[in-house]
Amino acid sequence: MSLLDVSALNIDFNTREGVINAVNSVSFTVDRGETLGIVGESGSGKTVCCNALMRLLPTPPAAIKGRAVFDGVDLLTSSESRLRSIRGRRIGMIFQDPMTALNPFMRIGQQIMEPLQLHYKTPKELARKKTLAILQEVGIDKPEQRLDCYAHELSGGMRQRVMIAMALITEPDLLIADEPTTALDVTTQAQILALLNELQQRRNIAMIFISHDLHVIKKIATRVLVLQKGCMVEQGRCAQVFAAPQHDYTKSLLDAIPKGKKPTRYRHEQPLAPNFLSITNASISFPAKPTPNLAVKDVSLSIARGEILGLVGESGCGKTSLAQSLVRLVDLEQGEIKLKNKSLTSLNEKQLRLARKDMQMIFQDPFASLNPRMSIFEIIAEPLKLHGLATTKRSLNEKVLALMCEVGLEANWAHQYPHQFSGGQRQRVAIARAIAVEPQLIIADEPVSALDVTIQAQILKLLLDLCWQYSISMIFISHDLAVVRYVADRIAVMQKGQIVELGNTEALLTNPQHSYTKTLLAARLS
Amino acid sequence: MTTTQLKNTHSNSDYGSYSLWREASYRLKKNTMAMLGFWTLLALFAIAACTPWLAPYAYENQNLALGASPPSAQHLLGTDIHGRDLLTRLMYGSRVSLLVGFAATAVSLVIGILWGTIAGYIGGRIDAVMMRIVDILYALPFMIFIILLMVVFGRSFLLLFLAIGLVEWLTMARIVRAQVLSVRKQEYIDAAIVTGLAHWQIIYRHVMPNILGPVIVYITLTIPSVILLESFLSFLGLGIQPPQSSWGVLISRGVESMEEYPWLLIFPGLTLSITLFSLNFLGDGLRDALDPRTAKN
Amino acid sequence: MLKFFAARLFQAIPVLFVVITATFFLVHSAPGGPFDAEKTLPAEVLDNLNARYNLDDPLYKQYLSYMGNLVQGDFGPSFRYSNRSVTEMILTGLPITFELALYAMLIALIIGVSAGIVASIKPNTAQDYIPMSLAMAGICMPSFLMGPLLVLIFGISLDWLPVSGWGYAPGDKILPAITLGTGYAAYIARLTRGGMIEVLGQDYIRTAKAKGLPTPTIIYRHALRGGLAPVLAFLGPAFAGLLAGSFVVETIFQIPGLGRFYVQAAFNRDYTMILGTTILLSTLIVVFNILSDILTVWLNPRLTLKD
Amino acid sequence: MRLHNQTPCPRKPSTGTHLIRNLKVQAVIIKTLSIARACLLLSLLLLSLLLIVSCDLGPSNRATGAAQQILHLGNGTEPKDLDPHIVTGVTEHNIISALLEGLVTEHPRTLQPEPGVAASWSISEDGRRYTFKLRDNAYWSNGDRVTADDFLWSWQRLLMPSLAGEYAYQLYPIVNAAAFNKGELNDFSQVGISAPDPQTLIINLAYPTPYFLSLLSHFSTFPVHKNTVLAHGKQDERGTLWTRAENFVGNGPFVLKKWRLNYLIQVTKNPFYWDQENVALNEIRFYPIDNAQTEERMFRTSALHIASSIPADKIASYQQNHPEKISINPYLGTYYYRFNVTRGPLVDPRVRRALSLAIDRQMLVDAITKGGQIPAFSFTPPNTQGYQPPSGILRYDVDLARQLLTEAGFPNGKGFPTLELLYNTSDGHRRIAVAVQQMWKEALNITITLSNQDWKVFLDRAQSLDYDIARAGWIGDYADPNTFLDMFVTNGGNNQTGWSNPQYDQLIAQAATQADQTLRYKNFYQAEELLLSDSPIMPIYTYTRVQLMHPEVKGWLANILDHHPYKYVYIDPIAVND
Repeated sequence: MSLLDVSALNIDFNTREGVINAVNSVSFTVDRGETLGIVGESGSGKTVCCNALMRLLPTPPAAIKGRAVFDGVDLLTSSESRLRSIRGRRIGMIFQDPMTALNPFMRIGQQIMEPLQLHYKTPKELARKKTLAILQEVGIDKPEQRLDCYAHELSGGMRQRVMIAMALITEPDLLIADEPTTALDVTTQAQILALLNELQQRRNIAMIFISHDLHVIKKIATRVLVLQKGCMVEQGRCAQVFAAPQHDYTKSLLDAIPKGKKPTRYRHEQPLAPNFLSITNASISFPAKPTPNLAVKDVSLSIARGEILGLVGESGCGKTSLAQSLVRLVDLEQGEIKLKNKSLTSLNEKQLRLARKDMQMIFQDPFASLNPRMSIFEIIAEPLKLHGLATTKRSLNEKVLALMCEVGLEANWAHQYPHQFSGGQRQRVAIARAIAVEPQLIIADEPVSALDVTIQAQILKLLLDLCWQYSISMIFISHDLAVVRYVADRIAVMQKGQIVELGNTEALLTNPQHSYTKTLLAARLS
Repeated sequence: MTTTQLKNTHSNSDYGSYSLWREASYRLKKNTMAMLGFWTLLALFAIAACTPWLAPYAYENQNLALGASPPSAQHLLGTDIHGRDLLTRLMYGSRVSLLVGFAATAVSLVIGILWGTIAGYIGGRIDAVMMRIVDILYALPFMIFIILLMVVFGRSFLLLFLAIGLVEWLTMARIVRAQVLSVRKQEYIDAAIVTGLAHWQIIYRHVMPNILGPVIVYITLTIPSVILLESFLSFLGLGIQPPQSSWGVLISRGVESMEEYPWLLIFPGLTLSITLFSLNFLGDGLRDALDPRTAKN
Repeated sequence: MLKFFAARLFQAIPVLFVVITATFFLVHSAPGGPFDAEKTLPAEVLDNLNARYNLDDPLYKQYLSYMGNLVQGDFGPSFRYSNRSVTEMILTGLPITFELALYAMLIALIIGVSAGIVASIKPNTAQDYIPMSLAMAGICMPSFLMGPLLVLIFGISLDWLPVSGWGYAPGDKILPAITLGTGYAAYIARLTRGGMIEVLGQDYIRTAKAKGLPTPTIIYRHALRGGLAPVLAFLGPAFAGLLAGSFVVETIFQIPGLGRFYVQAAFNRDYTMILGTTILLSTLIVVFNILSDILTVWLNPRLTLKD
Repeated sequence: MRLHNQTPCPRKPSTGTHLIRNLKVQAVIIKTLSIARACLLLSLLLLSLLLIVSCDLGPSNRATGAAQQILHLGNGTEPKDLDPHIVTGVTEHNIISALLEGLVTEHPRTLQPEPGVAASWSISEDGRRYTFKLRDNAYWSNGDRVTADDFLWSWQRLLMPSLAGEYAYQLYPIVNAAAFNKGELNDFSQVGISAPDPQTLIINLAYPTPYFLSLLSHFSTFPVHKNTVLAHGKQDERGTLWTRAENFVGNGPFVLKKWRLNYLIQVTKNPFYWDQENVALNEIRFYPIDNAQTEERMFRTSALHIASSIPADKIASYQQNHPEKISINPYLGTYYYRFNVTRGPLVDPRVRRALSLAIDRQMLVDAITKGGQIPAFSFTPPNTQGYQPPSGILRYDVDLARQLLTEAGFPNGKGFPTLELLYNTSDGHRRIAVAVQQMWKEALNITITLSNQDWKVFLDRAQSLDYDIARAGWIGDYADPNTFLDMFVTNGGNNQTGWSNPQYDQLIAQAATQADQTLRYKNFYQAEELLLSDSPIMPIYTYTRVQLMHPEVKGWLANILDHHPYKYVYIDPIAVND
């Protein structure tokens, strides 16, 4: 008998619009010592499924049917107290975003030992000792010092390690990991995966690993379950599924992984203007005590018309500050930025507003960058009206619809609000807004990092198409080398506010010079 | 994916008209409690407006010999110590109270939103100075201020709005500022800047709609407190003068004789409570309606 | 923290200065002097009185001498209670009002926070609507109504509690504290509910559930600190408001607190007393706002004190 | 069964000791409590706390008062000070009369002069020379003797211009007192007071003043203890600390024990008082209560023996349910409206008289004030020390009022401008104003607007004649028509109507020097006739004292000045029946 036996799991949500079926008759088993990978696009029901196992879904609106027998106990029907004695004690759980999943108000030591104290009434001293040990085990150095830290004082990787430690401290039989690496840097991602693998083998626990990233699943899972719109489409041993996918959906998932070179493109015979945008000796600092914090140090770059420049680096390396300075959201401390040989840095407020017609920005977080109280139509129409590109109601209507069509949004969504869309759709709205004013330069700040792989590919393709079609120059910022490789003509690698390497995409990736570039490459492509 | 293809299908529908407000009113109409509140308030306003034709008696008519009499067939809600019909006085009082409550709140709203938005949006030194001015006005002795207002400008209804508005806008400004500060940090404000919007456009189109929620809730709390504040100012002599009445005045008179003539307290109190609850339901409904995100649950 | 405190207090100096100056000229320009009485004083007597309190000097001179004394910590004599100094009167009234405000705040917190938590656990159900309607009733019920009502019920009908006084008979502090506290309880309930609903929707609450924690523990250990943030921000100004707004309750319950002094002083044109209480109250507003800021930061490790 | 074994349940009681099990059970109970239940528990806790506290309310003030002869009194507002030469109010009088005693005291009912510090006195034929013999057993509360010199020094203090004593004019009948007080004379020895020996005080009056003895029972003429005053400041210094409980030295039946600002003044029996064996009360506690509602509630819950005021709405219910606890007595005061005779239609005496005739005073006192007030048709209250004011000039006569108004050029109120009625912020004044406003409207068809103002603003406007009609009230300082009628002499400080009549001035001046009481009263009568027919004022009612008193308080007798010498007051424990 398997450790966990889920059969015919069915989850409905009762909403005002009616019943929405989130998970439809899903069955699987997990045994000790094995890892089940659950893979699928966002919205495919992976997370709902696992939350339902732990009864973390509020009912109503959710209605859960089926059986989920864990070691003889049906998790779905057991009493609340029985369930609590299993949660955290026999089943540990790791969540996607350690920043929000950790209590910001509690020291991490306290949080880690909480399950111990709760389930085993472990005395404080002993709990502390065990906590130190497990912190060590998950690879946190100087654990004594970390005990009294708060979540925000740790890096993303460390936070995820803390989450893992917290889930493992009671030595559970089953670990459910819900996209544990999605919010992390490539390098950190690799470390965490290795850690989970090692821990699982050492402790011989069962694990359910959820991800939308097939790379990751491939690395960690023994068996894989593919979900599409709440339905199981394929299940099997990992190697088998990856080698010979049976279902079309699985195939499309595998295909979506951006791999290899940039696709062929319409070629301009030659770049229209070689020094379309130039940045010289730019430095940016933020006020901090005792010395100002230099975010960007003496950076010089230039881009030709129609060129796409990839800007790569870990989070906190200054890419975003640099991008924001280009659109003057942040002022330069030193240096100059010229667009078409006109200095942007010396423009006054009014000139700047006019100049902004030529350069637009796409932000990382499609959830935060759209005003929640404006309909899609209003969001896209705003720049059109502002820059006088549509004077009559009719022409405005037409233009907005054309733009929506161009970025692949259905016209009858126009009166809906951002929250009603998925991340990919939102990013399309943001792109439509950016290209509405027919800009010559787009600054895309991690435009796909919050999106699923399949969606990523679509958005990237869309961006490329648009850039080629309208000869738009683009600065494409990302921490993901695979993504950058797919879009960029040239790549600039940034570390600690400086550009450490700059070169043509393929040349740089095949033959990296700087050691930092090499680490980046190793983390991603290994 | 060509534009022409889409044009044919959709060019007739005008998506621009789907504004937040239209959506909100649609959502509001589906909220029963909010609509109940809305219709109750509307009814109160209608009664207030038509009082001269509806009122059973003239509001200043006294019958001293009758004195304070409990509710009866002639006087449905009883009479006060001057023998005046309480129902009539409540109806006339609603004209004053609703006008003062809503108008003075509107004054405070306008000043408070302007002040708070400017301070919160610009930030830095200007914010500090503006908020210190608010602190100073908070600290000044209110009563002396009112007495002086009265002496310098005399008694007038307009002054009453002004005095109340001038007091109430302080808190409003603080709430608005705090909201603006948090909205200001959102990425969509950056997006709006990059689009090329001028600051006033950003404030008007992007900041304002997103601070409305807490402001509306605060308004629903302010209106009843303004209605009561009016009775205090009238007591000091700034507000209305007898034989005129208002709900606040009727309630504070009612408290004085609550043991002897309880109906003088119960009916005005009930009226104010109904208004308050209606306002509250309408306010909560409006807040939800104005937030597209809450529409789903 | 001390540095922050000092810096903020330093910032408050110009505010206080403007408040004092404005109040000084405001009270002196209000009609009627401290010695006006129903029986008109003979002109000579009035002149003598004015001379005694330097009211015959030009206003700017009075202002300068007042400020001069103030800098030395002298608030001057009361114009009405001729054998009392303003400092002495404040020192008798303030501790009482402070105590009253403290109890009221405690009651408001206990009632408000628990009602808010109850409501937030199951939003939009009867468990939410009932406490929140009560909260609305609390907001709408002015203390001039709440006080007499409580007195009639608990003091007179049931004969459980004294109807007046402060520290004179056992239990005489209960009704005034409840009267003053209920209005604030209602606000706190609303704030708590809002904050808790927000926090209970956060991911880390899900984490806590996944650990197997029972609901009360989740509420107390994980949700409360975050959920009470809006309440904390409200506490500072609210406490200052309680101090300044205790007049009605003090009158109803015959409590010799600062609130009564303040209002009486305004009616009596007791210039020095008005100024003294205004200075005190505005200082308290400043101090409590700072304390509330510090408390917020102290309870939220993600924030740091910045001036 | 198998399930149970497989899932070790930590809550299953182990084989540990009983104590541990109990602890565990407790932990379980606490943890399984839902929040809602916890809140319920909390509120129960609060409620039980309330109950615990309330169980121990202890005996009421009334009960302890009866057992220990302690009188609890509601006493209006907080006294400004307790210096008899500085203060002016009734609340201060109530306390000072317990602490100090003048040459003469009053009979508790008739208010006739009785021996106080002075054991006896003689008055010269022409009524201008008073010789007082001080009793030899009059002591200060520190044991010092009370001497004639104390009075000399105290009266000098009262008259010193730099003290700015507001009641200094009480001594103006004395030769040169007015001149000294106004600073025209600096030598006090020229003032007509002398003390040939420590037990004799001779006073020379400038003109015969039949009510002079009653002035001497007014607190402004009480002596103060010279050394105590000087220990805390100069003779003419205001607001020194000598009046504090820890410093005060007096010669009255009680001594000041405690003075808690805005809360309580406590006085205890003075063992050095000459008549101390006749003082029954051990202690009096004065509570300054500025809210009538609160005061009535304190009275009802037996926290007070006597409440000085009562909300008008409660009078009827007390009269019905507790007639033994409420007393209504005439009071030497008149509630009236002033007309500004320098403004608009009010210049015309016919208009003023019309207004005065058009109001139904009986209805006002019955329906509005409800305190048994007497409708006033004259300014001086009826039977003021035997003086009967003219009657018949004023009455309730709407027809005559209309006729007068027509004669004045406003037939049926036509063309009558809108006048403003000014009153100071108070519920009682508002009620009367509202009723009067409507009476004028109905009787004369004229429109009056009401305007209430803060007390100080009101005074300011009244004094500068910045009003049309203003509410006023006057309480006599002593029982004599003069305290009312000398107000309306030309430019009198309390005239405040702009009215002036030389004939009236002359009659009042004549009365002042008139030794013969009958002739004097005749002068007053003629003057009042002028006043009433010219109507610069509109008397409304004669005040009454409405007072709540528990029946066990004895010796608290009614009189028109509402003076209650405390040495006659006692509490009869047998009468406590509550």
